[in-house]
Amino acid sequence: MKDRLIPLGEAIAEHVRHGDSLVMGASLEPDIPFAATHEIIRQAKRDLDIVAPISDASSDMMIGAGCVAQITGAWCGNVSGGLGHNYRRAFEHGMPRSIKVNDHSNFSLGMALMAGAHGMPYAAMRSILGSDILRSNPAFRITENPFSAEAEPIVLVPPLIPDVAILSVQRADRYGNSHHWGNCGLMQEAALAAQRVILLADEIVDAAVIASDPGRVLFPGYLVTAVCHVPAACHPSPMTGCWRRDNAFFHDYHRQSRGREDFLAWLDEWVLGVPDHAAYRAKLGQQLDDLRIMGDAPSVAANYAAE
Amino acid sequence: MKDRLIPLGEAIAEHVRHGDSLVMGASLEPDIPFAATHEIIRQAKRDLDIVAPISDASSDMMIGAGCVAQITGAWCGNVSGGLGHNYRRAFEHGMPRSIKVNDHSNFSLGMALMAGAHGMPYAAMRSILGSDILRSNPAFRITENPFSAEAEPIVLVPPLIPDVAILSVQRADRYGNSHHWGNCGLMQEAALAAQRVILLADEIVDAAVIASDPGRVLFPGYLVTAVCHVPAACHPSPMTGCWRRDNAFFHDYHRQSRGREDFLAWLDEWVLGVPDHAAYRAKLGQQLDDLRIMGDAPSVAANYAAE
Amino acid sequence: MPFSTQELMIVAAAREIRDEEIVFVGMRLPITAYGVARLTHAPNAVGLFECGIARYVPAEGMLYTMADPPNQLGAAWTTGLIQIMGQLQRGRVDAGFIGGAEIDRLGNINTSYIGGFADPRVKLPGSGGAADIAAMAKRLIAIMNHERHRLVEKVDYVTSPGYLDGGTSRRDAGLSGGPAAVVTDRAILRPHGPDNELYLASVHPGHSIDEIREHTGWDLKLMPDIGETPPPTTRELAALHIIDKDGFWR
Amino acid sequence: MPFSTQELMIVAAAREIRDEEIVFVGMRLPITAYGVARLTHAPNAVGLFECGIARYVPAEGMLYTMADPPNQLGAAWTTGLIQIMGQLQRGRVDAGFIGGAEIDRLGNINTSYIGGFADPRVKLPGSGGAADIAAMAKRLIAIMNHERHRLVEKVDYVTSPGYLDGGTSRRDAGLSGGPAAVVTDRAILRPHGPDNELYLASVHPGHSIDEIREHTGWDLKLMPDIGETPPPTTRELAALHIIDKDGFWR
Repeated sequence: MKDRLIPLGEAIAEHVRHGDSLVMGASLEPDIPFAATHEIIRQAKRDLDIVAPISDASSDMMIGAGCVAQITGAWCGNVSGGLGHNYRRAFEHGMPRSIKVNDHSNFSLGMALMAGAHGMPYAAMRSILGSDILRSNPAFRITENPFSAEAEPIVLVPPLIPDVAILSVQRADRYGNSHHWGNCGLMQEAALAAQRVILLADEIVDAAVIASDPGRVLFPGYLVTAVCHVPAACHPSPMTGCWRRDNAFFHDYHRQSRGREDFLAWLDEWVLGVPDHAAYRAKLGQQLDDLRIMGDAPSVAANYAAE
Repeated sequence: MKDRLIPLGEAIAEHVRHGDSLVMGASLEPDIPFAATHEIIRQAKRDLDIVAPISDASSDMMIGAGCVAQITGAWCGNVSGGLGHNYRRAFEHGMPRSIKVNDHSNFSLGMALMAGAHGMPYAAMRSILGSDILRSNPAFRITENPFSAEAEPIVLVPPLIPDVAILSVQRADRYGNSHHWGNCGLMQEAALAAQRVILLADEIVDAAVIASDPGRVLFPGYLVTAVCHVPAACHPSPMTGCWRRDNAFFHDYHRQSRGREDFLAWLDEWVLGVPDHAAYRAKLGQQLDDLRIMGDAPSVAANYAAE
Repeated sequence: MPFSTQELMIVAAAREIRDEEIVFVGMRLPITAYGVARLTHAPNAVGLFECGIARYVPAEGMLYTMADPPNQLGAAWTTGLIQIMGQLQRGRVDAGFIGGAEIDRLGNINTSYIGGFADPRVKLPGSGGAADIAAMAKRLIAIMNHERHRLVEKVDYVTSPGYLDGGTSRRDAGLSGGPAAVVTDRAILRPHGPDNELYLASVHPGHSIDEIREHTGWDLKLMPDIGETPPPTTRELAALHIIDKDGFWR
Repeated sequence: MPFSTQELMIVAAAREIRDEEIVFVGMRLPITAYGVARLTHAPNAVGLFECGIARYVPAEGMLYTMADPPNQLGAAWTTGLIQIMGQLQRGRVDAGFIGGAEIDRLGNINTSYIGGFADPRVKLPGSGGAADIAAMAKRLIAIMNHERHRLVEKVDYVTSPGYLDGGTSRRDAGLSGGPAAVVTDRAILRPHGPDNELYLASVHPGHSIDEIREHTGWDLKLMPDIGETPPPTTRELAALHIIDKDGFWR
């Protein structure tokens, strides 16, 4: 196994390119790799296509910082606050630049990543029939089900193969093998579909810990391009067993991103003026410590013994 | 949650009907619910369509006992011995009755069950292009990829919705919630696709054991029709952490099923002359005890604490 | 026993869930309604969350999002989006709850673009899973504030299909199911007639038909069996107070 | 150092695996070849098993099937068939090994019907994952016993596509990749020329070209650079003896 552990700054510098399509998280509300969001903004990556079922404040920040050309997703806003102010400014007023939105539903985006993950030419589905998503996003095709005796409209969803999937997990070894638990949204599909995977691990553990439970592995280590050790990379989003959600932080962001000037001040304070995620954690201080999950609700063991 | 724990004989009597399409296991070589195979033979179920990527001795026994009208699968034989003698006798000589084979590859069968699981009108794939499977099984369609600029042939696989999936797991609670570990083949797809699920649990545990690790759940308990407590239901196939493979038993079966008369004697000895699986286990005696995995290689815990 | 408007809405929504049903519950009012239903008439209902969670018992502890740690702990299943939403398309989901910025006379819901998608005045967050739930659940229950600019004659953009253009148009589009109820802070509307137009079915206590029609953006017709929404029973309110420990909805 | 024919076949197969490759290894000879490759020139190869297993280090302990408990313990990933085989269709799998009852001049393999499917003389077990591996792996390595009735001019039924009818027919069918080597107990054959016909590429020590042609069911042509299969090196045999503790292949 190859040692893939490198600093986050290096991983973003080497493996995220201008114009890349990028999955940031993909488990919807939890495990959003905000640490990578910040680093992408600091490194001024440009023209990104953000692929996400739910695109929370992470996307809104990158849009406001001018990194994003397109959102390919089902929902973009701020789960705590509702609308995403940068998203609206970019879409409605082209500020700081105009963005294109490729409308999806959660399930159509899931089907697209699933098709990409398994090399399917496309996914056939029914779920967004009747929706104007089929009109505003020309990527879909409506056709008849060839297996149906009666006329039956169906939707064909082309596959998505993101350039990079950036995913946060509770623990990984330095070779890219990892455990994730709690809901996983489209993490598996994103990892299997993407050209490159950057893994942010809350904890780096011995390879034996991961190998003790190959059933807890969501995607294999050999598909991982880089592993980065970033505790609380998900802040302010939650991570099962590790971090509670910092709802106040989301609300503050929502309030301070309402105006462009205030957003830029927020960005200076929390991203551009902070050299790296260690400094971000230090800046949060007690606020972060208070979010750390201290309880213990362990899974009952599975026995993998062979003899 | 509803109590779904009933004896295996009752589960097969109530929930498996003549003519049903039936998934028996679906994780390929391990966790094959042979206990249910025996019960199906004892209850003389007829005209079954056995849906399986790999159809091991379990299918061969049911074919020899005259329960099977069709095999929808990718491989049918005896993993230890090679050819399945009853399968060949039925297919080549109509003995004890003729059977139809609906040819698949492992992946095309997987795609068919996946499409069934998620309500997709069909699955589009490339994996069996060039194979005569496309000629011998008229269920598939070859068409052009509408998303490709150049002519690109693809295969459309219609969904499979089995009437019943019979699945073996290491542990379950009486409400149908369960944990499975080790490779799972198409178990999840089969459970999500099927109309009814019969679960054979090696051990019945308290609901809190299953609830301690919702990430180890392969399919949800609310989709399970009946739970049966059958230790070593998988014998002679293996089950991770519980039972090693009884290779000698497979070989004996292979040898004794070579001739029709010998097979009928084998069937009398091991199935028809044995009232239930408890008696089968008692008959195996020390041979079964020797297969029990006694070692301990526990998974490192995942913490689900919320505070 | 006194109750708030939101408590009435929650109880009215809870009554839409039947026992043993599989339900997409979402956040806020619906997840609370699900808890009330389980504690009263639907003890065997199952709640699904599109992020990849199925639960029997509602979470203990405050949830800001459906994926917060308390919703993971003790779940029936933590898995992926495809496994959960696939059940919708597989036809297993009985009911789904969604909200929306706009709903129209035929139950179509917009959460995407105000002013049409070509040149919109306002860009809303989009579908999330709402389009899927509206298309694929056997019954859709929408929860809205009852304002004239929200209950409109025709939405600018159909994010989540209701009965589309009425008549057979939903069926022609390849869909069954459709909106079964719209629970607002003033009333409950239900589909009626060949077009499945939303009619006034039930008036919340303290509200009048005239007032409700005034706050509806189309000429709201009355169900033949129109009635008053029964106030929460003692049992329903007691259940709600067990779920809503902190009195958030009071 | 002495070696058996099967040991030579295993070593020859191991040499087909390159470092860092993702390989479908199957059972019997190939899984042993994978172990030898990892211990010699391919320490970063990954082995996939279609039942739902990925492994770095080969299993310790006797395996009768790929899903036996020793192959689960310490795996890199235990998962489903779709997740593993999907990587094939996604184009990530470099090489796959399969066996077969019959192979023809153009590398097509039959494991389904002897005598054609309409009225077969013998019903074989079928594809399993072989059709998928043959269609989707970048390189296919077939392992066969070299007998005249197994290496035939044209198979009755193409379970696993080789170069089909030669020329552009494999590409026309929508496939890339194809057989890269056929390792037998007498020789190694490789595709050559515009039809990708299987030519004699390497003769195992102790065998002759005439004998090999006699045991081949078509007019076997010779590669321009035909040579002798190098016997296992000391290092390769040592690795093999670490994997094959009990001397099963000796």
